[in-house]
Amino acid sequence: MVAGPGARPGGALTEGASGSAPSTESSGGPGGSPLLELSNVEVTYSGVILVLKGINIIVPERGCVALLGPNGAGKSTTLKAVSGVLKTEEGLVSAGQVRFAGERIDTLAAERTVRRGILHVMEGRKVLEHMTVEQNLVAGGHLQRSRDAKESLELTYEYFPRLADLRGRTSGYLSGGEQQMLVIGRALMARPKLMMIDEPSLGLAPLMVEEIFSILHRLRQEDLALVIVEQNTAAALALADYGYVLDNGRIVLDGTAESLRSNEDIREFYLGLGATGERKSFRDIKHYRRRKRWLG
Amino acid sequence: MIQLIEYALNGALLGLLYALIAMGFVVIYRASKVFNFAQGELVVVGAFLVWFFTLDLGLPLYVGFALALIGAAIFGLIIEPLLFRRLVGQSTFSMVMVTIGLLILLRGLVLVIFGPSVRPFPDLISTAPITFGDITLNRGLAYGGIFTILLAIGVSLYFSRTRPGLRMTVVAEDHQIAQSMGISVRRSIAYAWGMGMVLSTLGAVFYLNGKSVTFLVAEIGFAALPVALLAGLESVGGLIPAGIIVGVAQGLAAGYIDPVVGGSFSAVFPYLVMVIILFLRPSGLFGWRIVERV
Amino acid sequence: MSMQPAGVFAQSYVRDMAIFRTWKQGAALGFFVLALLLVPTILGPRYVAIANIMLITSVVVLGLQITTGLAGQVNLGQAAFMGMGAYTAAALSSGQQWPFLVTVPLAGLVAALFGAIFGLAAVRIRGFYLALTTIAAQFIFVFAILNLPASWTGAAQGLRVETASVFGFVFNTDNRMYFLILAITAIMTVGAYGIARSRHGRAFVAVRDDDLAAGFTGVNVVRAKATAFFVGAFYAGVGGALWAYYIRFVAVDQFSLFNSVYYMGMVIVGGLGSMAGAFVGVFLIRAAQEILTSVGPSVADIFPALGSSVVFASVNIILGAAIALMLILEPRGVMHRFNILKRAFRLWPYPH
Amino acid sequence: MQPATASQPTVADRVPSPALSAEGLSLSFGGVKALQDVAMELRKSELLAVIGPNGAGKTSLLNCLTGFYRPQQGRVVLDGDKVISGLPTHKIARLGVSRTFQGTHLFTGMTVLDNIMIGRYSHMRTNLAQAFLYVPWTRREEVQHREFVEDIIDFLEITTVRKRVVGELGYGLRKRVDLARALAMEPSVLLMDEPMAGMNLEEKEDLARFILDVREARGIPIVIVEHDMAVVMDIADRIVVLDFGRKISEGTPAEVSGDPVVIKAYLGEAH
Amino acid sequence: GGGDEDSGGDAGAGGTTYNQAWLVDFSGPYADVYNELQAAREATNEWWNETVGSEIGVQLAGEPYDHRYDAAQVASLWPGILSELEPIMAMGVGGPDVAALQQRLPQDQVPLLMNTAGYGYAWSADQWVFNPRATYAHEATGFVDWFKEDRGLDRPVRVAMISSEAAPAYVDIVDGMEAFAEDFPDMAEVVAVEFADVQPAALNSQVSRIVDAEADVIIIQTNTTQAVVTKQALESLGVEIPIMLSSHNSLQATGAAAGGIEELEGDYESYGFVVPAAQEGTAYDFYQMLVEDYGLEAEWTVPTVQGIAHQLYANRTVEHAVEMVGAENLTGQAMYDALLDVELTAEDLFEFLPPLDWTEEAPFPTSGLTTSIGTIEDGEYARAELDHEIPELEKW
Ligand SMILES: Nc1ncnc2c1ncn2[C@@H]1O[C@H](COP(=O)(O)OP(=O)(O)OP(=O)(O)O)[C@@H](O)[C@H]1O
Ligand SMILES: Nc1ncnc2c1ncn2[C@@H]1O[C@H](COP(=O)(O)OP(=O)(O)OP(=O)(O)O)[C@@H](O)[C@H]1O
Ligand SMILES: CC(C)C[C@H](N)C(=O)O
Ligand SMILES: [Mg+2]
Ligand SMILES: [Mg+2]
Repeated sequence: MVAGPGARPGGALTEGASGSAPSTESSGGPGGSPLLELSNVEVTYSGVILVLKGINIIVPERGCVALLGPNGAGKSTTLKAVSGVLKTEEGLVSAGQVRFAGERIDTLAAERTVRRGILHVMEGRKVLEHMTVEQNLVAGGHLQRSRDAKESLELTYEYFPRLADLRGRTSGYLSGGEQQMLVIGRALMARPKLMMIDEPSLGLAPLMVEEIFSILHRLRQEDLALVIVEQNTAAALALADYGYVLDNGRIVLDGTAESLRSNEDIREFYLGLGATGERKSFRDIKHYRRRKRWLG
Repeated sequence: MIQLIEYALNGALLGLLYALIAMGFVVIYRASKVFNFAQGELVVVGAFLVWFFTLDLGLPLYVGFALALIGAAIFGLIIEPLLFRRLVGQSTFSMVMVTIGLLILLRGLVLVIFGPSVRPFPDLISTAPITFGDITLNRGLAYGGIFTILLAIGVSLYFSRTRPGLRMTVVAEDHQIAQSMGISVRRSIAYAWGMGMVLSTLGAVFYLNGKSVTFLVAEIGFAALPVALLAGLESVGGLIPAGIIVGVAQGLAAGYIDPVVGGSFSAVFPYLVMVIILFLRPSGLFGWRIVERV
Repeated sequence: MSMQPAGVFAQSYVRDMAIFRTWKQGAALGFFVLALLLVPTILGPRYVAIANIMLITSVVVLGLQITTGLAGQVNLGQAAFMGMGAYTAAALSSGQQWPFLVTVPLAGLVAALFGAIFGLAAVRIRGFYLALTTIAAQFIFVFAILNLPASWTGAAQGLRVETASVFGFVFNTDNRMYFLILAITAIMTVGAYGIARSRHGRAFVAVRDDDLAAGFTGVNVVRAKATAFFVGAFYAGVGGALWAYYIRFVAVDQFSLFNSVYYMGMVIVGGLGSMAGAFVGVFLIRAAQEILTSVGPSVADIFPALGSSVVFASVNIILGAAIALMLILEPRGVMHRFNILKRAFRLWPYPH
Repeated sequence: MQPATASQPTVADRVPSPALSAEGLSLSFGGVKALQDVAMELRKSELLAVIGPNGAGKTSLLNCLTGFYRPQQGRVVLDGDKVISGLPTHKIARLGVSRTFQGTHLFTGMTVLDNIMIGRYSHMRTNLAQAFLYVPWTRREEVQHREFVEDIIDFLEITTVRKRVVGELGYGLRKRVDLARALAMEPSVLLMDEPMAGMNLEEKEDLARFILDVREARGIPIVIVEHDMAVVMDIADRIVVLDFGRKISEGTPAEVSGDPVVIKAYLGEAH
Repeated sequence: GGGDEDSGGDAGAGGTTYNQAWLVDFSGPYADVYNELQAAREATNEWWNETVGSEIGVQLAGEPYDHRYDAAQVASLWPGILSELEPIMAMGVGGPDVAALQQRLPQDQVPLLMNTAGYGYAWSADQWVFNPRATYAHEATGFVDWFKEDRGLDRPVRVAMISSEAAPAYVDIVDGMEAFAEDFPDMAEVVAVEFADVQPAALNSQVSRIVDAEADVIIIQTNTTQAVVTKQALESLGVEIPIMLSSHNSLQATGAAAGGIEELEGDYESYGFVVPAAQEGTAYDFYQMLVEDYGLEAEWTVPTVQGIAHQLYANRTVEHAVEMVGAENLTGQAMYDALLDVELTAEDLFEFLPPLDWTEEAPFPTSGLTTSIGTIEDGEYARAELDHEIPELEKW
């Protein structure tokens, strides 16, 4: 039986799991001094559509947090609420607070949060489509001194040799996966303190997925705090110290990566493992699953 | 033959003037993705500032001119907080439409502040013509032409070589991406309008040198439009060839076609040239091509 | 967007697709129509005149709502298209003595064909480039009218127009014209809704939102764009014909680029893509203009020191500021805000 | 369902004319060779997967099949005899080739329902004049096609969002609407570009089921481009592997996953 | 406003009040003209109300309406004016008024008295539009006629025209001149017609064509800017060809915009009312009186003259109408009849306008037309000719 990476338990990738104090209670959040803290965050779109209904999330310094959950749960919205991009989509943090390094940031404009060191890689492969790959990357380093920017560029090419091959290409014409590498590469150029990536593995070939995650592991070694939204739950929980499961705008489950990996529901619905630990074939699923509604 | 050369040369100079006015558009578009319908009005404001600081206040010409440029820059900078601040993040389309409001508003403001009279415009450049043998050229336009070429090179370099230029380019690509990269869309828009106003004022100087100014001068905005499109809305450098093409075409049409058809075909001709070239190159000579990818 | 009133569950697709889904909505429409019919009786002639101009403008703006609002093709040639219609109606009514009921659709058709040319330019040209190409329509229109044989177009002289008459009934007063214009506006409005919710309307929106994907779903994109221009210009042409019959004189300078810009403004203020928004936009901007021009003299009387020239020039300031302000406060147009409010009201008190 | 047993494609297998086939496709952009002499065929009611590293040319291949890219060489044949390469996309779509997109290309300003109704566009006949008057016949046609679309909505379980504007939906739901729109076209061939991307496991399972059902219930042959190997290996009948624009391998899942060339280029040594 | 609610007016302090609608261009292309023009109308009206009106039991109230020189704006304003103001007459100022109203006035029964010259395209019988001047083309041909005499030419005057296609009226002027040249080949020959932008950046090519065509005079009746730019082109080509201007781009206005009236040495203007060159004479005295007694804030310029002339003519006609129907019974119809019937002398009009005689055949007097010509001589504004007779033109 051929197993795709989606089914592979984190084993090979666990070396990054940090030693931050694990908390088994689902309300505790990860330990360590908080770098980012969302408390009771509510988000409304267009002034009427309540999408996040009181979210509490803590990301410690150098920590890594994974957000899981079904489509439409509000994962991307959570990231947008932190980075301030929400404001450009008629969204509003209508209650609660977002704090970064102790200061409130929910009222800041998106570009200001970046200057404080938060970088949000949005979903949808948002490349600067008329610019070349290299121009995209250089633009990504626009806040750094030019020597540092040059260094970062070298480093990025080292991380993504493929991008070096493509440096002169107009980014709008790249393939989906190539664009995905580019947006992550561009984010690295900014050398943020906290990076939030929406579905890093989206559209990447299996080898590239491994690449990306090993890059993320490396980054974790370098003082970078991470929030990732990821459907590749195994890889995500291998990388993260702590995870939150969102559904319908609420956090329905949270805990350390380890505790989540052993949670029965997670095993069944996110890792696709039966009680025996064996994965079922996609071909054999005869009925649509009754979607598990978390009523936390 | 001499006549042909004269038509072509005069046309080219006029085209370069259009290019300078169009540079106001392009800079604003290139740095904020806002297509500015009020470009002609900006030229009027610039022109009246020059008139005000020189002839009206009676300051020495170049002092007055310098003050006018500063005034223009300040005026450009305050447009962003007044009009665009709340719109950042909205579709650029609504920003573009706001410029229509701005157009109407500025027209009223100019009328109220400077009045409807036709005012003399100072001779910042000698009005004596330049003559080469049988050919005479308008000195203001000739100097303007040279200035426009140099300026276009400078502004292009600014966009391609400097950090602020790079940031503005990113803003022109996509406001949301720019913000998510830590680039202030607002600041970019503000600077763009500041630059646009200064360019418009310079345009006004070469346009009106030794002539007169009224709020109706705004018409030049729409006359300069084909040049901006032909160049490609993102291309500053392209304005030079585009200006020359449009100007020469118009000059020759006025010289040889208008007398035959007995109407002002030369007024339509630049648009026809523009449409034809756009058919061949849908994003102008040097504009960003639309990326079509699925 | 279209959240339904609580408790309304469509029993059939027909009901679900209807524009008016409850008897209350139907009744509201009934009252509205009744009010419109009573305008000449209740309000004075001044308002009838304003209403006439508003209705004519609405027809033109409805067309723009189709080209720009639905199909996303920014069009700054609408005034020129309107002019084509007006000239057609004028030439046919005075020169050929053709009856109103024939000239109006023909005017629409001529304008539509002129418009479709610009739609075809959309084969290659897109976005702002296309928008600005449509400005060429303006210059071509003026040049053509002035330089075509004067016996057709009157050239610089303009053309006189006969009074409209339908089956011998002559529409020679503002009040009579009101009913005629109202009737045609009603037909055009129903038509606009029809097109908007048919496969064509959907294809227009598809082309607006993503023309590549539209092609993959079987929509002939070029044709859809040309059709959008065709339909939009048809409305302009019909509006132009009404204008011709109402003013009874046409000249090129009645259809200026500035008007096209204003029409765009009305579409935006009302809300892109919303047919009701077309009316709202026309109403708000026209009303603002009317109020300002009629309040102007009184202000000048009250503050003679200002001088009437200043007062009138300020009208532009106020109008410009008002347009800008409306867009700043609600960039997606009044109808968008209205829909949000409606939705909020339905959800209240449970923001869900 | 096709037996999942291994079998080298032989001449005998090709006798029933393939639903869709491509021969000698070459496509380049300036110096970039996106496809080089690629041949493939999709048999009747087959589920064919196309895999390969990023930038291998998978999307470009679908783009050639749907007429969005015009290959410099080679041709695409539908139903064994209709040459469709060279036709514009909307004509090919009307001949029954429909697709979904990598990322999404939905009409974000329209409701879910209208997005799917667009799929019915070329099956409907109302002309402009009829639409203007909204004649009873037009209304009847709308209802009739609405019923068809509602079936698909039920099938894909998006009933609750049918009146939502697509721009407000999250990524996962959009992918489903994308599929619904393609199905509404009643395609004779369905091409899917990374349908599973951005879905969690549970959703992938559902979608895998949908895809298999589409193939089984409607007998539509499907080409699926996908990076999730677990899914591909489980549901594909055959797999074509591209790398740097060339076809480097082809065969049943078992064959391909054992092919060292594929492992090196794509799957990684761990497999 | 000062409008009355009941038709027929109401008896106020000085008598029954009637309304006049003043159309004005405060924000369109001729806004530069209308400040003074409107001030002059107001002062004149005030004078009339106090002196004449109160004697005959009539007070006239005017309301200004800004039409921005836009026919569409006039068309939408007008019905409102009708119902709100119930004017006995409208006072127009340009092409758009005529374009928008000419057709409907007979029905509305309100005469429109213009202060501008007429247009060939409005030349038709049974009009409710009245221009106290001929057409612009007439005024130009009158000038050409004078010019030929003045220069003692024994060949036709070689006329060049700079105009624009931006408004029908501009084109009409050219058409009229061409028709004139055709009818009177010994008087004029149109050697060049240049249609240019209304706000041109340069007219060098156009003017050099005119120079090549050896024109004797350049006629520019469009606007001040075209005149200024033409002057600049002439200067830069080092040629001197006189230009002829109209009332709305007069020597004074063009001079002010060009930096001094002396720049226009040897140039001309031509229009059908008094040239405000001399600061003396009956007209000037009347103006002085308005300045001193009625606070008129306007220079002694063409627009001022135009405004006074306009208002005087209108109000003198009211006097005649009162004679015809009585102070209580003024209506639009009565004004119309009075306009056709009245015979005002130059004295009645303080020499602002020559005597005029309207008939029903055209919106302007078709016989006995005259034009006055102003010029700059030795740096001074001067009257070159008063009331020069205009040759009779056929309708074009
Ligand atoms: N601009 C918007 N206006 C209104 N509703 C929105 C908007 N954007 C998102 N939503 C709604 O908010 C909810 C959460 O969306 P979000 O994109 O955060 O989900 P997600 O968890 O990231 O899902 P996915 O996995 O599909 O990306 C969804 O129900 C979506 O429909
Ligand atoms: N229109 C285009 N212009 C220029 N290059 C292109 C164009 N389309 C594709 N390419 C290039 O062709 C190559 C193949 O792209 P394609 O999108 O087909 O890859 P893919 O196999 O779908 O990759 P992914 O899995 O990342 O989506 C890429 O290198 C891409 O950059
Ligand atoms: C020459 C003319 C068009 C100008 C003048 N003000 C008029 O309209 O009568
Ligand atoms: Mg998401
Ligand atoms: Mg791809």
